[in-house]
This record gives sequence, C-alpha cells and structure tokens, in this order.
Amino acid sequence: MKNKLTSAIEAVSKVKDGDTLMIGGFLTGGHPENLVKALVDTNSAGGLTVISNDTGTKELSIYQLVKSGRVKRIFASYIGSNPETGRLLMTGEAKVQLFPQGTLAEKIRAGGAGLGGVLTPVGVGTVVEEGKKKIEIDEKEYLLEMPLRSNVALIKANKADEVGNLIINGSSRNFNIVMATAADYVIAEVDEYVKEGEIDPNHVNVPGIFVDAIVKVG
Amino acid sequence: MKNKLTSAIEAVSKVKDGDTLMIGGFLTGGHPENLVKALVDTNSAGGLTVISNDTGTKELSIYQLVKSGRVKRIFASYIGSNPETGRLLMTGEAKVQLFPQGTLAEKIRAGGAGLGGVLTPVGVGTVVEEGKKKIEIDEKEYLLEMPLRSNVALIKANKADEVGNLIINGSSRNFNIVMATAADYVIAEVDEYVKEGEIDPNHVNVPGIFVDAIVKVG
Amino acid sequence: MNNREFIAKRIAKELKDGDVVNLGIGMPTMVANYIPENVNVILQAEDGILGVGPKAEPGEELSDCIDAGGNYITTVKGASFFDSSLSFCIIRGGHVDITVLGSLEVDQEGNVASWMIPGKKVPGMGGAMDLVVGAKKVIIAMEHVGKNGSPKILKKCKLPLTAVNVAKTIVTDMAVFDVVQDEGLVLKEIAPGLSVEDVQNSTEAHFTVSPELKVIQV
Amino acid sequence: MNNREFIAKRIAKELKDGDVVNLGIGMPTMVANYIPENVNVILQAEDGILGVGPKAEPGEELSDCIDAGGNYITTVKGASFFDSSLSFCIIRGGHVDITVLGSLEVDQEGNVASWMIPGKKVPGMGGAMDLVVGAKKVIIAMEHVGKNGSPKILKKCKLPLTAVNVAKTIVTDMAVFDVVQDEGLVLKEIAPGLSVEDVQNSTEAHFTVSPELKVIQV
Repeated sequence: MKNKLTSAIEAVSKVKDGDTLMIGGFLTGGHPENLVKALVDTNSAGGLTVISNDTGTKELSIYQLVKSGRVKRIFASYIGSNPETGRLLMTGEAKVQLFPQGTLAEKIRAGGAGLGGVLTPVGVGTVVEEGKKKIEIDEKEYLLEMPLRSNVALIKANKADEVGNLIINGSSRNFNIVMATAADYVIAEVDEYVKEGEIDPNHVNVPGIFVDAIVKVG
Repeated sequence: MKNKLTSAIEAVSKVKDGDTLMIGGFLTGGHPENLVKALVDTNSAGGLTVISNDTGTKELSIYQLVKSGRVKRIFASYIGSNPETGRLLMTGEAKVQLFPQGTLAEKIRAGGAGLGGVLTPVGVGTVVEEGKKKIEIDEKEYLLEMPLRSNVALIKANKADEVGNLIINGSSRNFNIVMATAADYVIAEVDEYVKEGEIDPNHVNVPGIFVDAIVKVG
Repeated sequence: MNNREFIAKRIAKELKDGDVVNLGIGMPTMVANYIPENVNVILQAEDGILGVGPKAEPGEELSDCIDAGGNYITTVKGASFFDSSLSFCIIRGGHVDITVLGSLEVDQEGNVASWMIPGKKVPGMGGAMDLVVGAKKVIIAMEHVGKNGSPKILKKCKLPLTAVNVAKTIVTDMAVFDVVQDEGLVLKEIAPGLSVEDVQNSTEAHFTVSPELKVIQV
Repeated sequence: MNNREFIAKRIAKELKDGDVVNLGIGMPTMVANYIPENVNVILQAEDGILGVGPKAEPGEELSDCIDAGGNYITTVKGASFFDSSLSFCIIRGGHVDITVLGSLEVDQEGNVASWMIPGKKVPGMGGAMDLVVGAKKVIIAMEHVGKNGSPKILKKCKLPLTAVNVAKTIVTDMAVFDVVQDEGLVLKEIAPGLSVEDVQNSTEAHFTVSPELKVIQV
C-alpha cells in the first residue's frame, strides 16, 4: 500500500505553471489554510487558475496567493470576503468568473462524475447566461453548465486513515467533498491521522481512492 | 412539530391511481419490504409507474406488485432478478424501460435537485440513445437524460429520529438516498426509531426535511 | 424599533410551523430573532446545515459550525450537516419553503436585482440566484427607498438581475406587497400612520391596492 | 483447471497494486480468488462499496453488506460505503482503474455486446454500460466460442451493444488480445498447445499477431 502521508511543502510541489487548482472551504470554514500557506511560501508556479467558492478572507493565505500575481483566472461564486479578488476583477488583472454557488458545486461534481454537463434553471435571464448554450424543455429554459476539473485540489478534513478515507465534520464539508472527486491530484490537510480500519466505513465522507496525499497539521 | 410516525397501511394509503412510485433497494439490500407488502395487501391503486433499480427478487412483495396487473410502466436498470418484470417486458403487458444504472441514479438525483437534465456519455451508440437528444461537446457525444420524479417514494433506513433524519448503513444506501429527494411524499421504513437529537448531525444520510412518514418495523 | 427591526418582525409572521427557511445575510438574518414561540421552523444555511440555532456564545465557537455569513453558530436538536452539492439540491430542488433576502431593487414583474452594482460593487451572487429560483416562496426584505430617497421598487430593475419573476412578497418599512402572476404588485399592508399616497410617492412601480388593505402589525 | 478458472487466473495477473477494480457477475467475480498476495487491489461493488472482501461465512451474513450480485460479503480494512449516486460518480468519472466483465460478443473495434438477446433474454444492463464507458481499462472475460462452437470475437457485433469501442483486452480460454486504437485486435498470448491457426479458426474477427507472442501463463 502506497504511503499517502507527506508534508505540506512536498505535497504542494505538485502544482506547476498553468495549473488549475481547486481550493475547498467556505469563507474560513473547512479551508485548507496550511496547504495554501505552503503554496504561497514554497512554490512559485504562476499562471494559475483558482476554483474556490469565495477565495476566503483577508486573514487567510489565499488572500496572499490571489495578491501574488500568480493567479490569472478565478472561478468563484462569492468574492465579497476577499477584497483582493474584487480588485483583480475591477482592474482586469485576473479574469474573475462568477457562478451561482449551486451551479459551481454542480459543475465540479459533473467534472468528477464524468458528466458532459448539467442543465440548471439558475441564472436564466441574468448575465450568468452569457456565452452559454440555452436549452428549452417543456417551455422552460435551462442553461447548459459544463464540467470543471482541476490538476490539483487542496482540501481540508478532520480525519484521515492510512488509505485516505476522510471524515469531514459539520459545515466544513462544503466544497471539499465534490472537489476531491474532480482533480487529478488531491491533497487533504487533516487534523487527525489514524490507522487503516479505524474509520467506520459508514462514516467516510470521501473514499480514500480520491485522495493522493495526506498532510497532517496541528 | 408534526408527528411523522405512522403505520405501513396508513402511509401507503397515499398511493393513488396513476401514481409514479419510487421503490428503493438493490436486489434484497435496503428494500422497503414491509411498505411494499402493505401496498400489495391493502391498497388497490392501479395504473402505477414503478421506478426501481431492479424490481427486487421473486421472494419480495414487489414481485407480487409487478404481477398484480396494477403496474403499467416500469423504469429500471436490471430486471434479471424478477422474472415477472421480464415477462411483462416480453409480452408488452407493461412498458418496461431500461436505463444504465448510473443514468437511472442521475435522473432521480436531477429530479430531486431541480436540474433540467444531465449529459452522460453512457449509452451513446446503443439502443439507450433511442428517442433522446444527443449533444456534441468538444467532439464527444452525450445523451441528454431528463429528470425523474415521483408522487411517492418507499425507502428503507436503519434508523430515524422524530424529525425524520435517517441513517442508512452499508450497501443499503443504494437508491434510497436519491429517491428520498425526488418524491412529493417520502415514506421511510425503519428498524429503529429514536428521539430528536439522538442522531449525530454528522451521521445523517437523509435530512429529515425529505421524509414525510416513518414506519417502524420489526 | 428601527426600520430593519420592523421589517424583520413583520417577515417573521410569514413563517409557518415546519417551514424550511433560508435567511440571507444582513436584515434577513434578524428575522430569526422574532419567530413566534409556537412556530418551529427549520433554518437552512447554504454552506451545509439544516437546523441552525442561535449564535455560539463567546468561547464556544466551533470551527465546523459556521453559517453562510461566516458566523459561529449552534445547531438545534434534529440538525443535519451535508456538503454544498446536497445543500443546493435542497435549494434548487424546491425543498426550501421560504427564502428571505435583501435586495437593491425589485420590480413589478417580480424581478430581483440584489447582487451587483456594475463598476462599484461585485461581491458575487453566492447562493442567492439558486435560492430565489429554487425556494417555494421568495420574500424580499428591504428599506422602501434608498439612502437618497430614491425608489427601490421599480417598474423595471435597472441593475443586473439575480433572477426573473421570482419575488412573491416584498416587505419594507412602509408596506407589504404581494407579486401576483400576470397582475403585478398588490399592496396588502401599509405601515402605521401612512397613506396609500405616501406609499405611491415612494414607489416607482405600478401597484393595485388590495380591497382588504390592512395596517402592518408587528 | 477448467476454462473459467483459467481465464480468471490469467486476468488476475492484469491487476496492479493499488488498482480500483470492479468485477462483473459470474466469471469476472472469480478473478478475486487469484489475485497475487503482494498485489493489493480495492474491489468496488456498484451498489456502494469500496473494499469488498471475501464472502460472508454462513451465519455471519449482514443485510447491509451485499455486493452487486446479491451475495453477502465482508469488507476489508479501509472500506467505505456510499450511495448509488456517488458509486456511479466513481464509475463514470474514471475513478475505476479496471473493470472485468463477461460478454456475449466483442468485436475488432472494441465494441461490446453483453447485455441482451432480443426476444430471448433481456435482464437489463445494470451498471455494465456505465462501467465499460467509465473505467480506465475494460477487460472482457469470456470463453472463446459459444456452446455450439460459434465465434464470439467478431468483425462486428450482431447483438445490441453495451458500448462502442471500449474493450481494451480480451481474455479467453484460447487467447489474449489487446484492442489497439485504429489498429484493431492484436494477438498477444495463446493458450498452451494451441497454434495461431487454431485461434484464427475460432475467431471471426481479423487480428494481427504480436511479434512478442507468448504462451499464456497462469
């Protein structure tokens, strides 16, 4: 069995120029702060695309990442909590594309689930429909939203076992679960690391097959 | 707070002529046998559409339901375990429509999730594509699969609390979870019934808002 | 009692026992403070909670229990946690009975513009677009006029829309309107001491007056 | 050793340490019996299990632990359970490394016909269509010829297809073929005691012979 346990620095060294990154979390909740900090401090990859619900808050390292000039494109649903992302949008220094939160979650899920896209009624009649295919079914219009995938996903969990099974508690689940399914390389920052067999198979939120690297923090 | 606890007979009296029923389970696993039995024994609604992964096995009451002449249409992915469903397909006594298992799960999920449909590569180039819209994206073909919903869902869970939160263990989860999201009236057959607050919010597989009636068995 | 408290108190009376309710950030969140004792509603937070309770006491904050506004909260008995994917199945799939949200503008067709002021403020739509499209009933909570006294209830929204034809009830410090399909705004209630003319002078939209016009009771 | 054991044993050698593997019903299930000791694979059952272990001993069957064939099974350390929706995200989303399935016919374009004989046997496709489209590698396990000696490896499948151009390796009691994109079937291995001519006489499809043709070792 491959040992998935590694350091934050080693794990984030997977991120290369031009990569697309998914970063889990909802504001400060379930945010993989230690992984993002390692990425900011020890990795110099540029031309990145970041997919994140909200690009975090000023207090988190993702603020520094967004500010570093290394991010050329951002997909998010809400950026009011990170003024730097707002600035990039206003100045055009990065391409910031906003999606309804449920649409963003569905796009990521579709990427992980091998779907070619999903039809959602959300965004019809708004700027969200710009550039998207509209499909009418039974006299109701839907937008065709295409899947999102990434090279690397940085996610946060409470507990991992040796095979990478994750438990994510409470409101920290948010985007961490779908993102784990939609990246070529998934790095999980965890508070607790236990032996194989110590997580009840009924309580696994992310099966270990999705997780490539585990970084124990704290 | 509305009391959701009721009897199987009372619960299945919700089923009316012409209704569409979802029935959870995968072969014998997670199958709501007591609810189906009550439906067979005490309810005479006809012209039913049944949505079930496999329509169970000969030993289950769903075999009697399918045999009763009350079912005019069946949506399933596998029917090899219920010879009566196969007979209805061969004779044309009921319209039996088969979907790839993952497609069936996605269609039900889409119904519960307010999506207008999903695009799947599964079934392209096979009889499954008959009558379906094909959409080409980046030179790859997908089938547009439309959502499924039902009037009533009969599902099986291990444990319910007073507000209807459900725990479903092991391989019995199968279609029970998505079906709970996609019906106007959801009836859960459970082995154990506990007070509000006795299920850890982290262990809920089906939030109580989806569940209309709870039937304690055994 | 200030305007915001007045509005929140009036909206609280719209909630019925058993309703699943999502309260937006800001004034809508205040509604929770005024829910009558005999009415039990289930509060949803779109980051993944059903059964949101009061804010956490200082020193008792849990990192895995924050609401969609980033506040540390508690949960009530019977709560459940889930990820963003299921959260928006709940929202977009029509499983939320009432959503209350603030808005910049609303118009007589029920169009809502709540999420951006081009060139000035682009915080992103977050979950608002999904909520207003998916919830069974959308209640708009806002002060009747802008800071400069300009009407916010318009014939046609000028700002980019959140969604088309979704608002069902509008509650302001001056009035309560219903938005009736193919009919437009109907003035149902009016704040104590105001005349219909007062309301008309502060409202750009056309509206009719309900024959049962009442004074707002809070 | 009978033909079925021979085929299962040969296929077992295709599995690599760490592979996520889904074994179809029948002969493919037998592959699990021959996996080398130093190779740890993760067996998936599409009803919602990762980490399928040996069959349950008599008297130790658990109703919440059955595989996709309806057998009571055990799970290994590090297993996880999930619902049909996530199960088919795993399958269709490319997270299964190898799927092994039996087939009625397979052809030189990699088309597979495994699920129905019109007018005779229509058990439904179950999860087979999703598996062959989604898995990274599809291995077909079948006896080389039908009961009447008729070839099953054809120029073009005659029965309704399971999927188009998906088979990567075909293992029979006579031979092992790879299906190479734009090239067709390549005979890689041959059963002990047989000549290429023997294989050709039992095969309708055109194939080329690998310059490194070997005898099948089991």
